[in-house]
Amino acid sequence: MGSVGAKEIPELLNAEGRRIDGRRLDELRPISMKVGPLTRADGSAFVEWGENKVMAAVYGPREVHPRHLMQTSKAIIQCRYNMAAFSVDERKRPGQDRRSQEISKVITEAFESVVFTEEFPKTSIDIYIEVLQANAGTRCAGLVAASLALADAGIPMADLVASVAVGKVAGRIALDLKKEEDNFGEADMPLALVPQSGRLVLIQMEGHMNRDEIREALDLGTKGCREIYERMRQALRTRYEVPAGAPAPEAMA
Amino acid sequence: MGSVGAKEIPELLNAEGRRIDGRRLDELRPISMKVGPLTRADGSAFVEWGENKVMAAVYGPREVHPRHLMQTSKAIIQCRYNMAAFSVDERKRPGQDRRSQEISKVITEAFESVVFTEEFPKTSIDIYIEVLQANAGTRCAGLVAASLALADAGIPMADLVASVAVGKVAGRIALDLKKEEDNFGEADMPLALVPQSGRLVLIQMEGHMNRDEIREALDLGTKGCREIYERMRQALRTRYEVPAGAPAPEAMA
Amino acid sequence: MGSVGAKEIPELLNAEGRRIDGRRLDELRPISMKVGPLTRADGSAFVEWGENKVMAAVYGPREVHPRHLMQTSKAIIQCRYNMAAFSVDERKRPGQDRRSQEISKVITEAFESVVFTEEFPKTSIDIYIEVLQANAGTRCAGLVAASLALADAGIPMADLVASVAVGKVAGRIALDLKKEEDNFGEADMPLALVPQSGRLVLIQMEGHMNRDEIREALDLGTKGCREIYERMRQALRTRYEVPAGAPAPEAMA
Amino acid sequence: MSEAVSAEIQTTHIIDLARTGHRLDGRGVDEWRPVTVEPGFVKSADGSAMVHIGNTAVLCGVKLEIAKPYPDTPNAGVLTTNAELIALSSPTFEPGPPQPEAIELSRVVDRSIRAAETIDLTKLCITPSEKCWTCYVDIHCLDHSGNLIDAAQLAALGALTHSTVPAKRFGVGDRDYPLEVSHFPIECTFVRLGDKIVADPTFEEETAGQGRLTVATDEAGNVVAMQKGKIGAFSPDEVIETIERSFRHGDRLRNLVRGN
Amino acid sequence: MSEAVSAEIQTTHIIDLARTGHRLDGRGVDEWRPVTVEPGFVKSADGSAMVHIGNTAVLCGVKLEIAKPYPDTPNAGVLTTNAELIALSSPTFEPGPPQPEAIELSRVVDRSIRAAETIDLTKLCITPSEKCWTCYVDIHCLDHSGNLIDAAQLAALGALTHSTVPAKRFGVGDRDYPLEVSHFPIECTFVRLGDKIVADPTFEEETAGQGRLTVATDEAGNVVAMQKGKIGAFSPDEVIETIERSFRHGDRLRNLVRGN
Amino acid sequence: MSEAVSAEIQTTHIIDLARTGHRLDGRGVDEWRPVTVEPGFVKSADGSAMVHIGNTAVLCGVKLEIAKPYPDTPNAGVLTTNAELIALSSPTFEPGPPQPEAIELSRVVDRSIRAAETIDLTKLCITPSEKCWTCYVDIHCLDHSGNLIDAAQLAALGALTHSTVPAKRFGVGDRDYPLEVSHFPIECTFVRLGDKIVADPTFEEETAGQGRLTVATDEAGNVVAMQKGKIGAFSPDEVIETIERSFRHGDRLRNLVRGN
Repeated sequence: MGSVGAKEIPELLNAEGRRIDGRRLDELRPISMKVGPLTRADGSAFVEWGENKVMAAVYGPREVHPRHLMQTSKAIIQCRYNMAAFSVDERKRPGQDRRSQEISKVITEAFESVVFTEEFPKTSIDIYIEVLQANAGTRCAGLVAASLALADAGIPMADLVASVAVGKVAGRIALDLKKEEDNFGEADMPLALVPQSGRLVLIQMEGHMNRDEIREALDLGTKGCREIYERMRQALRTRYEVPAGAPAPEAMA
Repeated sequence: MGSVGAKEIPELLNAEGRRIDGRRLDELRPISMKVGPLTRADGSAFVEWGENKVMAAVYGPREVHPRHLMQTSKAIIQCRYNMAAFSVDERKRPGQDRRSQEISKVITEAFESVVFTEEFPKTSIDIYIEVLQANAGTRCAGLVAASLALADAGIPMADLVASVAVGKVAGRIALDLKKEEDNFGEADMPLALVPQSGRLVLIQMEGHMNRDEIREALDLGTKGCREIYERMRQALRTRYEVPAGAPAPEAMA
Repeated sequence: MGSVGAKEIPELLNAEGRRIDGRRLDELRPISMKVGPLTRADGSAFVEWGENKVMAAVYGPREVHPRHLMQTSKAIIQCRYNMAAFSVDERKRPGQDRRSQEISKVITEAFESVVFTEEFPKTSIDIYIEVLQANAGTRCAGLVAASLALADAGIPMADLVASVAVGKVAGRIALDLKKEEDNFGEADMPLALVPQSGRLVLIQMEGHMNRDEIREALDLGTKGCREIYERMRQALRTRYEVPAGAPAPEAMA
Repeated sequence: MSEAVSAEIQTTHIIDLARTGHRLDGRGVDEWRPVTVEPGFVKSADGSAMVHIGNTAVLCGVKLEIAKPYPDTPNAGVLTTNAELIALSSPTFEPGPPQPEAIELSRVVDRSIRAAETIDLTKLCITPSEKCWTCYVDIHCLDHSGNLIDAAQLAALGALTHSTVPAKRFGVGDRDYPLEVSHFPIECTFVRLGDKIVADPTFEEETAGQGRLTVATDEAGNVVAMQKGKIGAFSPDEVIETIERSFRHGDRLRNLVRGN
Repeated sequence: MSEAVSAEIQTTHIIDLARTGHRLDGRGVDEWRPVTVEPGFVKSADGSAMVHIGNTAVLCGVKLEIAKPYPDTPNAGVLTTNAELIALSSPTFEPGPPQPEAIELSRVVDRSIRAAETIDLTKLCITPSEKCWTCYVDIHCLDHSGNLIDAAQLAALGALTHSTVPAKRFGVGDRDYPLEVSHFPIECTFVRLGDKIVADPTFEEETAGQGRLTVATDEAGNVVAMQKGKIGAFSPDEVIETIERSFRHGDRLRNLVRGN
Repeated sequence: MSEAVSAEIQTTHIIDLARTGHRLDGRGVDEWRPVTVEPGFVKSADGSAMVHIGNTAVLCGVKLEIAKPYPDTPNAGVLTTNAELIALSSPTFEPGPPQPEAIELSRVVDRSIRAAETIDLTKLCITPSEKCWTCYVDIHCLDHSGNLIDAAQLAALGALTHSTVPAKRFGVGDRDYPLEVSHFPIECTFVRLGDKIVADPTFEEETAGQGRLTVATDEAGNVVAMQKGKIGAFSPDEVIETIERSFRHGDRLRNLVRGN
C-alpha cells in the first residue's frame, strides 16, 4: 500500500480468481509447525508459513530483569520480535528498529490478554520471536510460533492465540497475503483471535477498505484464524502424542 | 559571535540609538507569563518573551529515578532543558545535544543555589523546560518559566530566580539580545540573579568585552533581572489573586 | 597481515638479518617503566615501549558498579583498554570500538587467572589502560603497565603477568613487532606469560604459521616475556627501593 | 492507602460507572471533551498546530527540508513522523530514548496519514533521483490527560493543513507556497470499560481500560488504519460498531481541522 | 540448593570425570558431538547455512550489497562479520547491544576467515575507488548448548561456500555467479578440565572450564588464528598439542563444509 | 566514620582555614600550584601538550583531517573540541558516554578558544565549499587533582600552539607547516570558600566550594568567556574582582604556553 514510485505491478488476481501463487481468495499458504526444536529454552516452536521461517522461544516464569519492571500482583510479559539481518531482500541492520518495537508491543499485549499472569507474581515471562526468513505476515507467524512455545513451556493461558492477516488485493478481500500482495494490494489487516471467546486480541490495519469490505475481512480473518488454530492443536498433539481431540486448553498448564 | 562565513550583517543600531526591533539599549523585549497552564504537572508556567515560547513543568519532590542518584541529606534537582525539533530555523534532531546538556547543568546549579533542598531528603525535584519557539535568550526564558513553575508547585526557595542576557551590539552594551543581535553582536552574557541577595547564580559569557564593558554589562543585566523579577511576582499574583505587595518569598512554600 | 591494497612494502629484514629499526630477530624495542605516576589511582604505571606510550591505573578492591555484576564469592575484575583519539595515525573516534572491547575482555581474563580474587568477595578491581601513543603491541604494553599498577595498588596475585608479541616477518620468527612489521608481516601472536608457572594466560594469533614456526614463536615469545618480567621487577624495586632480588611475588600483597 | 490500591479502586469505580452509561467527568459514552485546533502556534515551523482535547495538549510542528529521494522511490519526497512523550507532559514519562508507547503513537499517527495519502509524496519531488522535500512531522505532547493518539493525529493533520513549502527560502522556487493536502484522515480512539466502549478516554479511563481501539477514517468513507492496543479484546461486532462511531466523529473533527 | 551451589557441584563432577578421561555425555576427550551443515536454509540470503553441533544450533546468512571501497583499499571489497547472541538461544543472554562475548565471537570467526584469505577481497572490487561488493556475514545463534565459536565459524564458512554474487540483480553483470572461496579455515575449540583438554565442549563443560583455546587451521597446514579465552592458562606444550588436534579435526570438518 | 561525614568535616575545615586566608596545602588565596607545559608529548598527534598543575595532569592531542566545509560556512574549516573524563583519572568517574561534567569541560574550553578567535578558521579552508581542515582537539584527563578546566584549556592551547598542518601528508601541499595561532586566551578558575575566592582549586577545595567561576582573558585585555558552575553565587563586585585576578594570572600562564 502506498508504495510510491513502484514500477511494475504484477497481476495479483487472474481471470479464474486465482492469486499470484495459485491460491483462492480464502486459501492459506502452506504451513508447518514444529514444537520444541530448541533445548535451552523452556518452550519453543518453529513455524514455516509460505516463505516465512520463524522461531520462537519462551523463558519463564523467571526473575524479572531489569528489576524495576517487576509487578507485585502478576507476571510481566516481555516479548521481543526481531528480524535477522538476512531475513529480507535488503539486509536489515541488526537491532530493534521502530517497526520491530511496535510489533513487539502489540504481540506482548495480545498475550497479556490470555496468559494467567496473576498466577506468577513478581516474575517475567519472556517471549523471543526471531524471523529468519520473511515474506509478509511475519507478525502473525510469530504470534503462532510464540503461542505454541508458551504451551510448550507449560505457561497457563485461557486459550491458544491464533493469527492471520487478511487484506484487499485487486479489489477483493483475500486471506493471508504474501509479499507481492502486501506490497501492491490495497489493504492489509493482521488479526489475532482467541478462538474460544471469539474475540480479537490483535487488530492492525492499513490501506483502504469501506464498511462492507471491513466486515467481509473480519469474517474471513476470523475463519482463517480458526483454521490455523486447528493446525496448532495438531502440532501440539504431535509433540506430546496425546490422543486426538483431548486437551482442553485450560489443561495446558 | 565568531559567525565565520556569515554573509550580510544587518545594521544592529541606528543613528537614533534604536536597535533592530526599535528597542533602546536598556529595553526588554515584550514578555508575558502564564502560571499553571498544565494539569498533570505539580507546577508549570508558560513564558512568551520576544519570539521565544517556553513551557516549564515541575514534578516533585518525588521518588528519585534512577535510584542511585538519591541523596540522604537533601533533595536532588534534575533539570532538563530541551528544544523542540521545530523551535529553530533548521530542524533540530530530537534528543539532548551537548549544548542542551550544558544548559541543563548550569540551570540545575542555579536552582540548587536557592531551593531549600535539605527539607526533602531522598527525593527528586524534576524541572522540565521545553523550548517551543526559539529566538535567543531561551535559557533565560527557561529559567524564568522554571522559577514560576517551582513556585506554582509550592517548592520552598530563598527567592525567585530572575534571568536575562546582556551583550555587546555594534560596540554598545545592550539588554536582552534577540537572534540577529546574538548572531552578529560582539558578546553575549546570560545572567541569573537572586534579587533579594543581589547575587548571581548563573553567569556565562562569550565574545569580547573589556573591563569597563563587563562592569557596565553586569549593571545593566542586574537591572534587567530586577525588572523581570517584578513581572514574575505579578504573574504569580495574577495566578493566585493575592493582594499586591503581600507574599514574602519564604511563604511561597 | 591481509593488508589488502597496501601500496609499498618496506624491506623488513636486511641481508645482515637486521630489522627495519636495526634490531635482531630476538631483540626487544627499548622499554621504560614508571610505577606510581598518578596520585588519584590506588595503583598506576606508565610504560614507554618503542613508540608506544601507555598509562594504566588500578582502583579497588572497591564497591561494584553496576551492582548486579557483584559476585558473592570473589572480586570481579573489570578492565577497560582504551585508545586516545590522537594515539594513532588516523584519528580514532572516542569510545570503545569492537577491537577495544575484545582486548579488554582477554586482558580481564588474563588477570582473573592470577589475581587472588577470592580474597575480596563482593568487590570490584578496576583496571584502566589508556594508550596515549600506539605503535603495535599496545595490548602487551597495556598488560605490563596494568600488572605493575596492580602491584602498586597492593593487589595480591600469584605472579606478575609479563607480555610481548611475537610474529613472522619476511619469513622469519621475530620478537616484539613494530608497526610496519605488524602491517606487512605474515603473522602476529600476542602472548602473556605467568613466569613462575610457565603458563600462558593470553594467546591470540592471526596470520600464517606452520607447526614449526608456531613452536619457534612460542619459544621466542616465552623468552621475551621473561626478559620483560625482569624489567618489571626492576621497576617495582626502583619504586619501593627494596634490596634487589628480595620480593617473593606472594609478598606483593 | 498505597498508590496501587487507590488506582485499583478508581478502576473499579470507573467500570461500575460505565456499566450504567456514566463517566467520571459526566460525559456520555460516545461524547468527546471540547476540542480546539490552533494553527500557526509556532512561527519557527513551516506549519504547526496546538490541539487541546479537554486538558490534553499536543503541539505539532512541520518542517520541510531538501534531501535526496530514496533510491527505491526516485520520484517521491519523504514524510517522517516523530512523537516525543516528553517527561514534562506526565508524571509517568521519563527522559530518555523513545519508549514503546511513544513509538506506537508516532507509528499509528504516521500510518493514518500515509495510508490516507494525505500528502501526495510525488509532489514533494523536486528533481527525480536528485532532490526532494523531506517533510518532518514532529509531535510534542505537553499535557497527557488521555487520548494522546487522537490529539496527536489531529495536531499533525492540522499542522500539515496549514503548512508552507519554503521553496523560495531554499532557493528552489520563486515563492513559498501552501503544502497541498489531498485527504483528511481522522483517528478516533475508544477504550473498553466493562461491556461499554467509550470514546475519547481520559487518562484515568485509559488506565482502567480493558483494551483500546483506534480507527482512522477518511472523508470518502474508507477505513484507512486501525490499531488495537493494551490488554483486552474486541469481538468483530464491536469492531464494526466502533468503526461506525469513528465515521460520525470523523466528519465533525475534519471540519474543525479544515476550519469549516 | 541454590543455583550457584548446584553449578559448583556440577563443575566438580565434570572435572573429576575428566580426570578419568570421561565426559558427562559419554564422549571421549577428543570426540565431537554430531555435526551437520545445511546450506541454503534461508532463501532471502545470498548464501546461508544452518549448523548443528549436538544441540547447538547456529544459522549464518550472507548478503552482498554494493558499496564504495574504503579509501585505503580502493581495489578491494569489504567483508563484515557480525554475531548476535540473541536472547532466544540461552537463558544467560539478554536483549540489548552486543556484549563482550558476542563481540569476541564475531571477531574470532572474522579473524579466521580474514587471516586465511578465505575470500579474495580484490575479486569483490567492481570499479576501483568507486564500487565494490560488501559481503555481510551475519551469524544468528539459535541454541547455545556449548561451543558456539566452532558452530558459528562453520556456519559462516558454509554460508560463504554456497553464496551467490547477485551481479544481475544489482545491475552490474549479466548473471549472478557463485562467490569464489579460496581457502577453508576451520576453527576448533577446546577447554581445560583439570589436566585434560577436551574438544568441542558443551555448555556445562564451558562453565566448568579452566581456560578455553581456539585454533583455526587451513587446508595447507597453517595455523591462521588462535584465541585463548576465559579464566585459565595453557603451557606452550599444551598449545602445541592442541594445534595438532585442530589439524586433525579440521580436515574432517572441512570435508563436511565442502560437501565432500 | 562514614565517607560522607568525613567529607563534611574536611569541607568545614577547608572553609574555616580559608576564613583566615590559609589553604590545606599552604598556598595563599591567589597562589597557583606549579604549572608545567610539555609540548610534543605524543608523536602520533599533529600537536600535543601534557600539562601539570600540581598533581593534576591533562594531555591534549590535536589531529587535522580533511573534510568538507559546513554549508553555512563554505570558506572556513572546522574546530572540534572533545574532553574525556576517563575513569583512569579519578575514583569518581565511570566508563561510559560523556557525563554533564565532561560536556561542560569541553564546551568551556572550546568557548574560550573559539571566542578568542585563537585559530582563524578561514585559514583552514582549502577549497571553498569543497575541502577544508577539521581540527580535532582531544583532551584526555589523566589525574584529576582539581582545576581540570584550566589544565585542559592550557593543554588545548599548548597543543594548538605547537601543531603542524599535515598538508604534504594529505597531498594538498608541498610541505607540512605550523598551524597559525592568532590569539592566546587563558582560562582561570576560582572557587568560593566562605567569604574568600581562591584561585586554582584542588579537588578537595572544589568539593568544599560554594560556587565556581571561570574567566578567560586574551592578550589584548578582553574577557572572552566566562562560566559559573556548581552550587553557589557571586555578587557582581566579586565577578569584577575575579576578572582582574584572571588578567594577572593570564599574562603569566600565556608566557608559559608560548615558551617565552
